Amino acid sequence: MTQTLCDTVELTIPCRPEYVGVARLAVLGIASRMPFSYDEVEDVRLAVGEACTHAVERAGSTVAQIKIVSTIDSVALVIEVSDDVPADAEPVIPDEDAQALAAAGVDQQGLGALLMEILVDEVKITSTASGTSVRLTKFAPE
Amino acid sequence: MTQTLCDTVELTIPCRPEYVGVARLAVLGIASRMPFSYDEVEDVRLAVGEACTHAVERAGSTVAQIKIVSTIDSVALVIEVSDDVPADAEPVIPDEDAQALAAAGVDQQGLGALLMEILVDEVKITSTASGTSVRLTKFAPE
Amino acid sequence: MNLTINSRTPNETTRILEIEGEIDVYTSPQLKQEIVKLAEGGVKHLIINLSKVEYLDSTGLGVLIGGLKRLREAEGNLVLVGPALRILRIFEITGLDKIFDIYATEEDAAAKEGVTL
Amino acid sequence: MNLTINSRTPNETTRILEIEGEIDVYTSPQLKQEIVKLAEGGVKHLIINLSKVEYLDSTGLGVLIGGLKRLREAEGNLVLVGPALRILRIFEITGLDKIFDIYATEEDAAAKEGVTL
Ligand SMILES: Nc1ncnc2c1ncn2[C@@H]1O[C@H](COP(=O)(O)OP(=O)(O)O)[C@@H](O)[C@H]1O
Ligand SMILES: Nc1ncnc2c1ncn2[C@@H]1O[C@H](COP(=O)(O)OP(=O)(O)O)[C@@H](O)[C@H]1O
Repeated sequence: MTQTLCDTVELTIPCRPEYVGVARLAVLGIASRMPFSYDEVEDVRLAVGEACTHAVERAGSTVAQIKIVSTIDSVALVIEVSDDVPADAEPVIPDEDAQALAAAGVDQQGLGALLMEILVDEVKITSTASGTSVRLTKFAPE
Repeated sequence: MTQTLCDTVELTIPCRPEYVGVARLAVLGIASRMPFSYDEVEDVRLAVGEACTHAVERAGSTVAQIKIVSTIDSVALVIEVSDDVPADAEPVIPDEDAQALAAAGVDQQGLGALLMEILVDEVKITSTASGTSVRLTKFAPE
Repeated sequence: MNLTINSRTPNETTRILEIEGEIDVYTSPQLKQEIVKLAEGGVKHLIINLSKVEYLDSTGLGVLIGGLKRLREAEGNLVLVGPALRILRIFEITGLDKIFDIYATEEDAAAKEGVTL
Repeated sequence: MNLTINSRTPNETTRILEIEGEIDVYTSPQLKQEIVKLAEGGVKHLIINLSKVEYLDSTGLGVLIGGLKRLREAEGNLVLVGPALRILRIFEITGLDKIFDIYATEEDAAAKEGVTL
């Protein structure tokens, strides 16, 4: 196996709606370090936004943090979004919304997960008692 | 003394020129959480950019990191930019540039420091053998 | 990281909402509140102009779907106008372009929905 | 986080550089290289259009000052055109607006510097 030099960027934000935008802006800068097209950069930004949103919805009003570790090398951008929200926390989505979504044949969480699956090359979700981690991988072109 | 609730955002980037933009983008999002005007947000962004630039120039080609800790409360935004570049490292600014600047009556480092002083309300620089830390404070309006 | 909602009233049961900014987990409650308020106030046709929306996530989609369901139950409709290609793509990859009526311009939307602007 | 430099040649000893993007510690070496190359190639008048520059830091200021000194030594000049208010302010607070000639348009700059566009 050959070794690749890689750069790491770490960001920790409060697990609250108003900070998800900070993560998206940072990821915009990070993804721009890769030979991605404008659309691919946007894809990564949206996928990370969805991972953070999922954490924020599960946290509800409990105090929690989101840690976003990005690893950049010539092969891929790997972004790991981890929270410290207990894995059994249920997303705080108002009932009526969930019902409306279900009636339309979709669920919002499912939408977030679906978007991540489509927008990046690999999604790996790991839940433990102490938190959930979503690892998003987008490979460099070629 | 009254206690104020505060939020903390931590960002760690490689101490290299191409990552300063990531810090600036994140700070844009962070400063937008404060009741700052558009110009004040820009001021903070530029000040943090200067602090990072100073670290990058001192690091030269040595492997180092910059850690940016932002504390947001109702009174002020405090951003601490710390590097692990030994304090005796001299900025790597090409000689001819330094001379040209000196001839014009300015030095580039001095310019960076001057900009920080003007753009935010307080600048505190602490250097130890293990690194330099720049603490920038911008108070909320009123 | 801001959302601005600009509301116009072409007739009593129709509203045009022109949305500017980012619809995400932080801002979508604001949009939801506006839609619920209008629906409860008797609005049946909601034309949502997305041409100035730069970002839309699953919570935003959720709010739009919730509004759609509400208005269709009231025998009205919630239609979308002028999303940028990037935003349209989000509807396409989630299959929601088949659930929503999406038009290029407000005039198109009004004509097809049979409301006068 | 990109810098684009667009170069035009109104006459043999004059160049207009239209710069787009951010001039910072990452991109300013690229601008410096371009200025040095032109100065060494005999260019005496450099008109730098900053109207599409969104960000300028102390390293960018350093590069501009270096170029200014070089060209003035060659009995030429490096002048700046059309900075946004935000960028102009950086020259003002550092006092560099007194060192550089700053014009509103390329035509103004050419007229005052006595070069034909
Ligand atoms: N946006 C998301 N970010 C992280 N994890 C998610 C997200 N959406 C769903 N998950 C997790 O992925 C798993 C499957 O979710 P989902 O696709 O909603 O399941 P289902 O298809 O059964 O409704 C669950 O553990 C859920 O918590
Ligand atoms: N942009 C900067 N960021 C952080 N520290 C800086 C910056 N510029 C200067 N300093 C530090 O501040 C101190 C004074 O710098 P400077 O103002 O350049 O000194 P002088 O005015 O004597 O040239 C030095 O320790 C220098 O390393």
